[in-house]
Amino acid sequence: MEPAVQLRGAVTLLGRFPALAGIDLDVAAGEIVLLRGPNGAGKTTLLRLCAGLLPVARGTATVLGHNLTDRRQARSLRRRVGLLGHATGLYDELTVSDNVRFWGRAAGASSEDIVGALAACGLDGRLADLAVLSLSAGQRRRTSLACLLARRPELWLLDEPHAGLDQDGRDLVDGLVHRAVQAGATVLMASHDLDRAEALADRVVTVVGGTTTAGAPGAGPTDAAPAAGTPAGGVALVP
Amino acid sequence: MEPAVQLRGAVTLLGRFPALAGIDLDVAAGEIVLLRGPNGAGKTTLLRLCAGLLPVARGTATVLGHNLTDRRQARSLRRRVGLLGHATGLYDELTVSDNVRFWGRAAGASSEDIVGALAACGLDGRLADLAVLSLSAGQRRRTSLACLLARRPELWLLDEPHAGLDQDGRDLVDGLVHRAVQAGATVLMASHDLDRAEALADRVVTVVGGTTTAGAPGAGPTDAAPAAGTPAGGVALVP
Amino acid sequence: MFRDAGLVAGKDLRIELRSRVTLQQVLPFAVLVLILFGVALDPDRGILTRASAGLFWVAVLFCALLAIQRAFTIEAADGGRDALRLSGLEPGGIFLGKAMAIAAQLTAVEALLAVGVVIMYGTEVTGVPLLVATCVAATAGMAAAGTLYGVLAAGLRVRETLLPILLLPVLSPVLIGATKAFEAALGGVAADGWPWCGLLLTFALLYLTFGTLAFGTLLEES
Amino acid sequence: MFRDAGLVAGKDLRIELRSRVTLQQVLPFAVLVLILFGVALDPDRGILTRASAGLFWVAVLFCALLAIQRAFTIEAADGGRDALRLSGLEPGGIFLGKAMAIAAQLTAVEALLAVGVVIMYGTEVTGVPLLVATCVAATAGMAAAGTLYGVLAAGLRVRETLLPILLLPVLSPVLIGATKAFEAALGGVAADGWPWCGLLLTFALLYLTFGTLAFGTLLEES
Amino acid sequence: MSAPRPTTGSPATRLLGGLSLAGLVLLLGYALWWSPADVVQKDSVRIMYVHVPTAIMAFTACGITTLASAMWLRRRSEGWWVLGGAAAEVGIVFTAACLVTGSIWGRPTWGTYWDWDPRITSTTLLFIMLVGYLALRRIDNESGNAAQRGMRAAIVGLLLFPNVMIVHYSVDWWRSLHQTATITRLDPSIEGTMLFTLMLGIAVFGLVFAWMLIHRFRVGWLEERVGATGLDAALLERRAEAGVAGGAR
Ligand code: HEM
Ligand SMILES: Nc1ncnc2c1ncn2[C@@H]1O[C@H](COP(=O)(O)OP(=O)(O)OP(=O)(O)O)[C@@H](O)[C@H]1O
Ligand SMILES: Nc1ncnc2c1ncn2[C@@H]1O[C@H](COP(=O)(O)OP(=O)(O)OP(=O)(O)O)[C@@H](O)[C@H]1O
Ligand SMILES: [Mg+2]
Ligand SMILES: [Mg+2]
Repeated sequence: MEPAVQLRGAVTLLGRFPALAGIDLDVAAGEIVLLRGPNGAGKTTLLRLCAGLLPVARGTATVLGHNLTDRRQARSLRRRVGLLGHATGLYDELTVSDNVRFWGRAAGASSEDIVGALAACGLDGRLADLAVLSLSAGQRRRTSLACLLARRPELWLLDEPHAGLDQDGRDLVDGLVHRAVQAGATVLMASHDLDRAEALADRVVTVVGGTTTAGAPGAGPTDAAPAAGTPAGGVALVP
Repeated sequence: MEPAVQLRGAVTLLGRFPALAGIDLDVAAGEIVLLRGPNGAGKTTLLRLCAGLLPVARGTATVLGHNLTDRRQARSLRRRVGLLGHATGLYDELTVSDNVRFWGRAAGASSEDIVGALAACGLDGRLADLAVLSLSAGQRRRTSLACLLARRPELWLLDEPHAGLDQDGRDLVDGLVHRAVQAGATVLMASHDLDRAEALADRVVTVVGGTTTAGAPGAGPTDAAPAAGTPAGGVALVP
Repeated sequence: MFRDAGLVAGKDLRIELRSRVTLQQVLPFAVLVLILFGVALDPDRGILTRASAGLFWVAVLFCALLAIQRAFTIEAADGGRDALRLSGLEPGGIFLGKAMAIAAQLTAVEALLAVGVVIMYGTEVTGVPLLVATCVAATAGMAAAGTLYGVLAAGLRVRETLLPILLLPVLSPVLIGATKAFEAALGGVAADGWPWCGLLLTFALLYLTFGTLAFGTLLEES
Repeated sequence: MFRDAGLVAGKDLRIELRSRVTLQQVLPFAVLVLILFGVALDPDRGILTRASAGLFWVAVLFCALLAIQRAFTIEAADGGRDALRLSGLEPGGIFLGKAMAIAAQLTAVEALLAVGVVIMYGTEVTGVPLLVATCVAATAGMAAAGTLYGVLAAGLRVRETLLPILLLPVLSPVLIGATKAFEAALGGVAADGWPWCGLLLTFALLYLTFGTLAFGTLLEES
Repeated sequence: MSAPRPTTGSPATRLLGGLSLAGLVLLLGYALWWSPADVVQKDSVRIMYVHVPTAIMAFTACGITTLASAMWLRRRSEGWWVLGGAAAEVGIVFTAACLVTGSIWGRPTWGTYWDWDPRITSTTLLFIMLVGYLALRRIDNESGNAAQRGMRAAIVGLLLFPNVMIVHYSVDWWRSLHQTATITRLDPSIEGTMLFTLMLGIAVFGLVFAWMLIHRFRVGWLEERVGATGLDAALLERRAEAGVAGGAR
């Protein structure tokens, strides 16, 4: 079975800055992989790259069988992935349900999916008809989670999925992730909330200075690499 | 010694919605108090109220001796508090150091304070001259933390201070908070990252549905109240 | 593609319904511009009546600028661009959808301005068919070109200021054509006006096709 | 207070330095507006020359709109408003600072537009002292009123569209006064112009004082 | 800058530069002395020998920009990107020159610096389009990078020439409906020395244009190279962060 994500010495530039300076990463289909690393390491950039939103300046990147060095393939990949990022991409004026409906429909979701997604994220009831701009931070987060859920992506890219959520919000995320994986999806997430994230993940990859290998570049997959200078090592947890 | 924060049945409306529906809260000077509670409970609103940014619809609110029901006093309070919120209030076009300098100067900080704040938040070196718009989430967070630090506020209002920060970023926050308290400041923070936050705090207050008492409003201070509907109880930890 | 267009247009119009921006702000602005011209071009000189066609279209142009800016402020809201690119909507559909929404609002603006011009500048209306045809063609052209350049400027934090200088030169032919056609119609010699109307139509078709094709490439860039 | 004003003005001008918005976008827009008028008001009728005073000020007005919008887009960036309210800067200082920055940019715009009008509309310049005095007074007035209303619109996500209809009516006296003064100066009877210039001055002083005092209250309305 | 010598010159360009210099001198001679004054316009006609060529070069430039943008959209190769920018920058200079010489010429000829002549109007609009294009390009240069950058600028560049044409003809048509008497055009069939001088002017300014374009192109190219060679260094530096990992540095 082909790997969901396969990066080899992938380099991505933001401006002139190589935010990703040679990433080697393999994620098998159905796997849950956690990206960890210091601020500015390149986790968000890596996730956006895997979503086909950023060009590959050097090296190779294959996601769900799409070769990202080819713009056309990158574009066709996008509708198959779901990205939960720092920015939500919600329309402030519209209500929670309107937002979820719009983004869901855009990806061809059925009404049931949409209603289901709203319910699953605890957004039915009062909140459903509230304009997004009046939501609390966590409620916004739940809304974009619902949008992602409604799209039923094959590859989940979660940027700090637990951030801003309360306790059962976090349990909710874990539950959704597990269910998605059972349904055949693959999950790649970045988080600083290590206890929870590591518990959730099958495997931990450490990103530092835009590389998956602490220090020397391009030294093959580094899933069990020593997590240079980060408290708990990036050991591979196999549940 | 007067309490830093004293709320009695405080009610605040966002639009028509009573985001705060009767808050009773006492924070002694030099104390570190943690607000916890589900999403949408009203934590952020409460912090903004304590910053003098929101009007008190009912009840009384006294912060650092300023009676917030009086607009003029509320306004004069503001320069004495520092708020680290969901939104950063940074100028994207300006560099990190320009931002910290501007907000620091605005509050009458000396150049040493500003340089010190930058260094303390690990923003010297490359990052200092980077435009804010090109920062990573955590780096932004660090920048607004530096702005707050440069202002040397007497009351620190921290909304999810650990969110988005890496491990030593979080240690950094804890260190800054402790030092601030030693310097005589008071800290009121809201967080979902309970393990860390509870370890940092002297006392935990649970906010649910806009009240500090789960259920009936205005039932006196509830510092040791049962944390209705939240996983781990809001027990009072006294270090 | 047209399904996507409908989806996007519907979304934009729903947002308009909730925020009432066009209704409560763009339309009053239109009237204001007319008044400003009235104030600036001392009425006694009868300039207003004679130049009403031109003034009408300048006013429309400025309102269009406002409407287009608004249409892309919506999208520029945080991460909206990435969201659109991931959405799975066909770029062509997005383009048509937003263009339709903008056109709808412009039509309202033009209707109001027309009434305003007649009332305030005392213009007699003649050659209605030409007038209507011109409005339709011009609106389509402005909406198409506006959407194209709007998305160019969207996401930049200098949107408000960059859009005008990108868009206005491009729209100047529309201004010329529409003004000429209107003058012909109001001057009673509609025959002179139709060729201008044709120019407008070709302009509109040109930008509609180009936009539908090129929009994907545009969205792709981040 | 003036220290704060300097701080804020300096910050705004530094941002302008980095983004070059006025230089690369507002100024070309000014020229563009002149051309649009030229295109819309058929030049041969000599309307342009006769109405150049009015057109000049309408153009300035639109550019001012752009500049003010830009000045508050900067502040509206996320949470900027709360930050300002907590900053400890004196509201009066913030007001003066931003007004100063805006005035500086408007002056550049007016200089360019003046040259443009002279060249394109073939206006002969007479009564320079009155012209200059008018520009100074009008600029101060626009900057003051603009800052005042700009902060009202800032932070609202409908800024682009709301600001114009808040601001333009307020500025219409400036438009009238300045136009009249210019016509007088260009018409060669400067004497008729000075009273208008006086009106502008009072307008400016009025808004400057009011703004300095009321800005605090305005920052409140979030 | 990683250029061997701090110059973008080369034998070829120096030859070109020399030629255009010599040509300018020759043109000066013809324009100011050897060519006769015009019956209608007297000596003021001599500006034409600068004015008309600059105008033509301005249009050539924006044609090149459009071509380069199109090619860049297809090939995504740096060269085209740089060329587009270089042509636009040189073009804006020539457009300005055309505007200035034109209006200077207008003074004696039309008695005004400006006339709503179609070519004038459209040239000015062209000028602003170029400003917009360059502004956008600057933004893209900041926010973008070799691969993703310039989509906006490229599209605007692609539309540049078509737009100029549309504008030009609509303006032309607009004015020609009732041609103004103020403009007393030389009858196009100017002959003899004048025609030769005009042609010479066009040729010479063609050389100058090419010379400027090449140099601007090379500067742009070197900047690109700096970016590219800088990349390896930047990569190492970035990876080095891993060593001192931890802080946001
Ligand atoms: C599109 C760019 C332009 C082109 C291709 C162009 C071309 C020409 C040519 C070929 C002539 C001499 C032959 C003739 O009179 O027909 C001419 C004359 C003239 N042009 Fe231009 N021109 C351009 C722009 C301008 C501009 C921007 C101005 C003034 C601001 C201007 C002012 C004049 C004047 C004053 C004359 C001489 C008077 C006359 O011959 O009628 N031109 N132009
Ligand atoms: N234009 C630029 N110039 C220089 N550096 C840049 C530029 N744009 C981005 N960067 C750097 O690229 C990195 C982006 O990293 P990214 O946002 O992926 O970090 P991250 O791992 O998500 O960090 P966090 O944990 O804080 O979210 C940051 O270090 C940022 O400083
Ligand atoms: N205009 C409005 N109408 C209705 N409800 C509103 C309105 N504005 C805000 N609210 C509600 O007020 C509450 C605001 O709470 P607040 O942002 O303080 O939550 P919080 O405790 O910070 O939550 P989080 O942990 O997610 O940050 C939310 O429940 C929100 O839904
Ligand atoms: Mg990140
Ligand atoms: Mg909150």
